[in-house]
Amino acid sequence: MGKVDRKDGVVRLPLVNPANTPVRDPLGDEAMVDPAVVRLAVLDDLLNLGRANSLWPLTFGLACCAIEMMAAGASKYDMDRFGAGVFRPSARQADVMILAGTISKKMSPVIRQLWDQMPSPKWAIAMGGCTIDGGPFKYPNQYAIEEGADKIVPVDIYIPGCPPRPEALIAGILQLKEKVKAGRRFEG
Amino acid sequence: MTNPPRELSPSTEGELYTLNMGPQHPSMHGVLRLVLQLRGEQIVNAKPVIGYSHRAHEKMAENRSALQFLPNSSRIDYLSGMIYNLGYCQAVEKILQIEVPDRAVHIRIIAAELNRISSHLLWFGTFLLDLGGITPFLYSFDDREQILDILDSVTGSRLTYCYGRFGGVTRDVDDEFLERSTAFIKLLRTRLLMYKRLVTDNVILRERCIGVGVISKDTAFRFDVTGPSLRASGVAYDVRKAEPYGGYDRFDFEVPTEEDGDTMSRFHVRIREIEQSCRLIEQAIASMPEGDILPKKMPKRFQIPKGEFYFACESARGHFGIYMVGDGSDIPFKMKLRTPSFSNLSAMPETLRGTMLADTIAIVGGIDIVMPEIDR
Amino acid sequence: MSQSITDYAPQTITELVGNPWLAMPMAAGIIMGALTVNVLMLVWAERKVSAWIQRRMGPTEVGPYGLLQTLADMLKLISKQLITPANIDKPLYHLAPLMAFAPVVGAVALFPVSRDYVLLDNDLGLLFVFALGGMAVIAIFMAGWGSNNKYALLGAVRSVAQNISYEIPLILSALSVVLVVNAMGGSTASGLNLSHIAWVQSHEHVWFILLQPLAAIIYFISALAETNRAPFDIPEAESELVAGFHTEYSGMRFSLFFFSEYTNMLIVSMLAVVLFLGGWDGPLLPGPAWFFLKSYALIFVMMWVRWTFPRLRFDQLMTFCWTVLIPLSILNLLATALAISVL
Amino acid sequence: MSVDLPTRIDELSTASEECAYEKVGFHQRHTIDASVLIDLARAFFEAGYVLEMITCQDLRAETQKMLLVYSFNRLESVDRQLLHLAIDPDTEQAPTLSMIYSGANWFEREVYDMYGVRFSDHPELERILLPEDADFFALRKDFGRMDEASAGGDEAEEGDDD
Repeated sequence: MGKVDRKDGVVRLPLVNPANTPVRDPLGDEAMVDPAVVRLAVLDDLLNLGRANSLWPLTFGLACCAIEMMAAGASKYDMDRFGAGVFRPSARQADVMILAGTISKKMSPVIRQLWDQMPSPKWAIAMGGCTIDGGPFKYPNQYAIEEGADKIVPVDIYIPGCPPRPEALIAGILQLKEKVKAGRRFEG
Repeated sequence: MTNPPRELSPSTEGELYTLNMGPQHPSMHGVLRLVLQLRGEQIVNAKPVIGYSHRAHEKMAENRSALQFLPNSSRIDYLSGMIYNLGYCQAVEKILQIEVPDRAVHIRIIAAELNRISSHLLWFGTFLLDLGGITPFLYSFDDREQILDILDSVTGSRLTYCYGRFGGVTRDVDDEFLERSTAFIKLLRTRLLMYKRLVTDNVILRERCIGVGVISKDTAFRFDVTGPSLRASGVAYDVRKAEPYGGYDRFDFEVPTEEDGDTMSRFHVRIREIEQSCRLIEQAIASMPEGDILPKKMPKRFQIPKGEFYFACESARGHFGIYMVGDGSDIPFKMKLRTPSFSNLSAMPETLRGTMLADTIAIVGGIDIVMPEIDR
Repeated sequence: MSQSITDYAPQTITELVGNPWLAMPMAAGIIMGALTVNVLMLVWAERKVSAWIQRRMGPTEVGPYGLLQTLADMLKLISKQLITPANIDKPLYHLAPLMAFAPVVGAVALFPVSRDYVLLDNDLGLLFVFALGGMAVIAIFMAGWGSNNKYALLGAVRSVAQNISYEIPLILSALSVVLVVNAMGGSTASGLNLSHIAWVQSHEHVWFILLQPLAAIIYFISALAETNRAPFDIPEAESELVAGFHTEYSGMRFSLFFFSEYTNMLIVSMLAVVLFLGGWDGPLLPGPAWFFLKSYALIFVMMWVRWTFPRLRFDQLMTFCWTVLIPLSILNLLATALAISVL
Repeated sequence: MSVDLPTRIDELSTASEECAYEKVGFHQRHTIDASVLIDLARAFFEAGYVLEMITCQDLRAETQKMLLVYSFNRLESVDRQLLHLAIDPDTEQAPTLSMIYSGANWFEREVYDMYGVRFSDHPELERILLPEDADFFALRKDFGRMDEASAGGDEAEEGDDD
């Protein structure tokens, strides 16, 4: 039977299923899971472990938060400790898009295009108030900015702050790591 | 020593093609987009496309009171946020004729100059990063972190400071702040020597910078290029000297200039400006008076009187002007932010013409632009 | 003396195993396994060395000292979506990563890691290594042309120009060593045989870096350029050309380029060790230990250079090659030939 | 330079006003007509003044006109001169200064972008900060006011208010 670990809200299937018995899907009521799927889950867990520890961000700064993103990659904070310090300039080689800064209406199609250029599985981190809901630039009838990154790309982690400190970004990356390890992600 | 501009024979063979750099490009400093027309690797035409981080600061200024706009000010140019924040305060003080206490004047100068150093250090790092030297970037960030820590201890933020208040500053500084600033400047002087050995004397850097991207006096004049980029062309124009504000006339500092107008000159000017900022901070610390940090008598509401006003200050990138029109209410009728990088970048098409693709990076990196400041 | 030189012949894997049909897959397995471990460790080392130079810590979280970091990266890259952009030249685009990957694997077989054993003993070994090294250019150009991306194309064009130019001083500096080998090792042995070059140095107790210091320097500089390492990393100059020729490659295809880049580093270092640093020669430690110690020391220097210097501009790079390196290497070759004929 | 700058300004401007620099930050303010702008700018250029900025005020509520503001300054010793030029954005065009001061190019584009004031003979009068397909002039007073949220110029914006 699938062990349900509700502590962190993550549902984990057992890594081994020696009897090849059908496993009850802990999420569904009566749905059964094919044993083959469970065996594949072992591989999936391994791959997820790899993905979680190798989140290469796209070199992509929008505004103020980009400087804190750079600071997080620099000596004092060093995102590379968690394997997330390999900033890739090409979207084709990046895993996580850190949306660092205000998204203007002029920029939003570009961001969407970059997101589409990234190979899946991919994740997005909304860094800073602007990418959460417009932040300090939000006011009625604001014409220039996109109020929230989630209007453009599916966002996995929101990091509040204006700008968030590098520690906050690292905390966000660690959160994302947990999320990836658990195998949860948006499709597409 | 003057360096003649590097001669490149204009190539006329082969087809033109267009290369689009940005808005997402590792060395476009955020979201600048350059549409380059190239022949081989030589640039025939360069067209900067800006506005990718237009955040409607000016519209917001017309829609909220002068006080409410205060947090916006440091977000215009986040690298010299303190200078912009204090500059905006000083503009309103000038309009409302508010007298700033001496202690606040000194604190402001320390904070602004620390911020200027941090901005120059960040430029130093990213410029080297653009040229492919990755390590100096991390060293300069290391030094910059110390400034951020010092400013953090008194302002509570690392980047987008909101430290100024109309009439003074938010919080008083303590002795520890002053001691840390003094210690940092001492350290920075030794670090500058190391940078000179490691970076400035490096033969590859010199090859990449000398004679590259010459902005002549005439070009600078026509585009109103200001700041270190102008001073590198041999014009000793610094708003802090030309129209002293915020007590800068009480202190002794020089305006460093270079003659050649190339990227190397801009490099030298900025490094020498760091030294001048150190001097300013030392003087301000040495002569720090006791007293209040906010004036005793303050207007109840900050109403912008009818009429138009102009205030200029020197940011890390050049002449930052605030043009404000009031109509008697506390919401400005109009606020124009004259930002230095806007003008500096507008000179780029002329400067880039005829250079190599790799020089583009060195030149655009060398004038030190901050995109949200250009786009506002 | 000359007697022993002609007698010298290391055992190859075919001779050891006896059956060539068995030996070949074995050799391939050994090479692939060793190279994979090598690349995993090199990437980790690169990140640690850069971190050390930059006063950071580098990877620490995955495995002890972050040793498994690259493994995680590899796992991730394997499972990444392979994006095939629209309007590409399909055959070229798909073949390029393999073309970059295969020659470097082949070239490794020729290196004599110890006095007595070598995977493949070939009298034209040096030429073979250079020939395979030259194929990397083709792969890069295929990638750049096939990607339908201007950055990739620019990177590829630069790379072709750079690699072809730097191959000349590279080979000329190696040639002066070959002259010395032939002069010292008698007429029967081939100076192009890598095992032989190493053996002559150990036998004569003189490393060729002492006889050919200029050639060694020229070789090292050209090797940096051949492997597209900073300050010559112009084909993939990140701040100019995004990611250069592999801008459009994702997942496993990208990692093949990565793989070949790091293996190339190993190859040029091993070649430098064979040509100038006496191969396996050294006191106390066994031969292979010395061989790899020297190779990785050279790789460390390459990393050190990369994380210290800014990048040259393209035209400066070419000027440096054609006006400094090539004349110098030709002069060096002539001087060597003259010295040998006089002595 | 045949005639010195103050005389030239007197000749060309409709009205001039001395201002207290300590209070307002500029020395003189001149009101001019569109026809003399280029001549005056050339006089400033020859006298060694830089063009600091061009901006605009939307005074259509009072005078039906946009008020272009030009700011000239001297680098050696500060002497800031403002020029005021009222223009009707619907019927008139201001002459461009980009032939004299190259920096005016972008300033004018920005004014066009934000206020819809057109400049005749401008080499590339197009949007600069806003997207090319924008159908509004952002800094006009009848567009996107915060306090009259629902009466904004752009109907599509209404859904976003909260």
